Amino acid sequence: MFTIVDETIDVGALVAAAQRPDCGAISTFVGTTRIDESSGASVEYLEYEAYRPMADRKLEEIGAEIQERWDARHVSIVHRIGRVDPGEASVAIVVASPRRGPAFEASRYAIERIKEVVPIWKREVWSDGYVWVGSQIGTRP
Amino acid sequence: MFTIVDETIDVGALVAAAQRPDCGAISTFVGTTRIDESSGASVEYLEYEAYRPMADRKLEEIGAEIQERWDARHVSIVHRIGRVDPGEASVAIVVASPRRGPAFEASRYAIERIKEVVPIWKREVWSDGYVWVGSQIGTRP
Amino acid sequence: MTQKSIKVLFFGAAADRAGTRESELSSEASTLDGIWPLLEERHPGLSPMRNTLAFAVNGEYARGGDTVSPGDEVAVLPPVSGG
Amino acid sequence: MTQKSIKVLFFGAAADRAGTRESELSSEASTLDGIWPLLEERHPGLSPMRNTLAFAVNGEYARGGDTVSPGDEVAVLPPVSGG
Repeated sequence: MFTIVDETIDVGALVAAAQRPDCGAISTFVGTTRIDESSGASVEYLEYEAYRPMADRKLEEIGAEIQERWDARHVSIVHRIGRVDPGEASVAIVVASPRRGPAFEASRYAIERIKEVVPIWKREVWSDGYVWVGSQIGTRP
Repeated sequence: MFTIVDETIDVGALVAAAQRPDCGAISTFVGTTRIDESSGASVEYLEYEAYRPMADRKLEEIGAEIQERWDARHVSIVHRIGRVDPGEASVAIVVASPRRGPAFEASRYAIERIKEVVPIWKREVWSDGYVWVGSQIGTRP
Repeated sequence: MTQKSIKVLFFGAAADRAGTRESELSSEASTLDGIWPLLEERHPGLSPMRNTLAFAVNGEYARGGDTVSPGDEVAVLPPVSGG
Repeated sequence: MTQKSIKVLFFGAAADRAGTRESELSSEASTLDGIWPLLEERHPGLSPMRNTLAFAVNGEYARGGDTVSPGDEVAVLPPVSGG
């Protein structure tokens, strides 16, 4: 499953769907909203937007790349958009493989590729405005 | 949390417990019972046993090793014993870190260390007997 | 004769700088490089971002020399930051 | 005077080969290497496994020269296969 959602990601259900008798390993990566308290003032939440359906298709392409490179029998990637509060999951990647090496490598690959090619953007929303991550453009004073 | 259980592992709950506002990455590894169909006859299930409380303590030590080596803010390891059916989880490792690199590395480290030092043993149970994995000793004809 | 237009979508910081999320260009068949001056003229706030932007035509990444025709959808993409 | 014994636990394939999961040795203070002949005599099926076995004393890995005293718990551990 490769999809973009605007609500909480059910990681347990994604892992359950990946459990297969022909696989011995499931590597899951969950990206969560991190608040860097060291920056003094504090980010209240992140807000994601996507260019759909291109973003959906790019997630599917990453899944296909993984199936070409590794013996991955199940791959799912779910990315959330809209407001994501601190500690909440913005993305979940689940890869099942017969063996653990390929499972780890493929899930790591997926998150790196997401950050390279999937047309999704996040902005940090502060009490005094927002900043687009990566562009450093926003409304903060 | 570092624990040995004799029932289904609730991976979703373990991930939820790892979500923290100061972390942006959660890497989860789930080991599942894999049936290698190529071996002709087929394994019906795995049966795990542990030397407790040494095994519990070794899981805790692996958690401490991880906290020493990486910036891991949350580590949990749950290993199941008793009968584990095909596709079911025998072990779950969850590591939360501010950044994804350490999260991936630490969860990979945990499963490698478990396989090296934690006094847990599994046997493959076939229709015609069993075999202790690693020792190749059992009751099969 | 009806003249179809080129639809242009802006995302993230590019939408902020363009001051809109969507625009229509009346242009003959051209290239991405060919329509950029039209976009810049209409949305001058985009100029400083030029070097950071990527583009898609009809939902696939495209380069400056790639063709854009009336009826196409062009997307103006700042550096992605998903995950 | 009561003589405490050494408690010996067997796991996995070692329990199969010993024919039991637990045994008591009446021995003076000794070492793991020192009590091995007693274990082998009582559980000859263990002999072929000798090179694959690890040992714990009171729940911590121990080596052949490490001391074993009456009251201790010794565990006979085949190659672990958790995960």
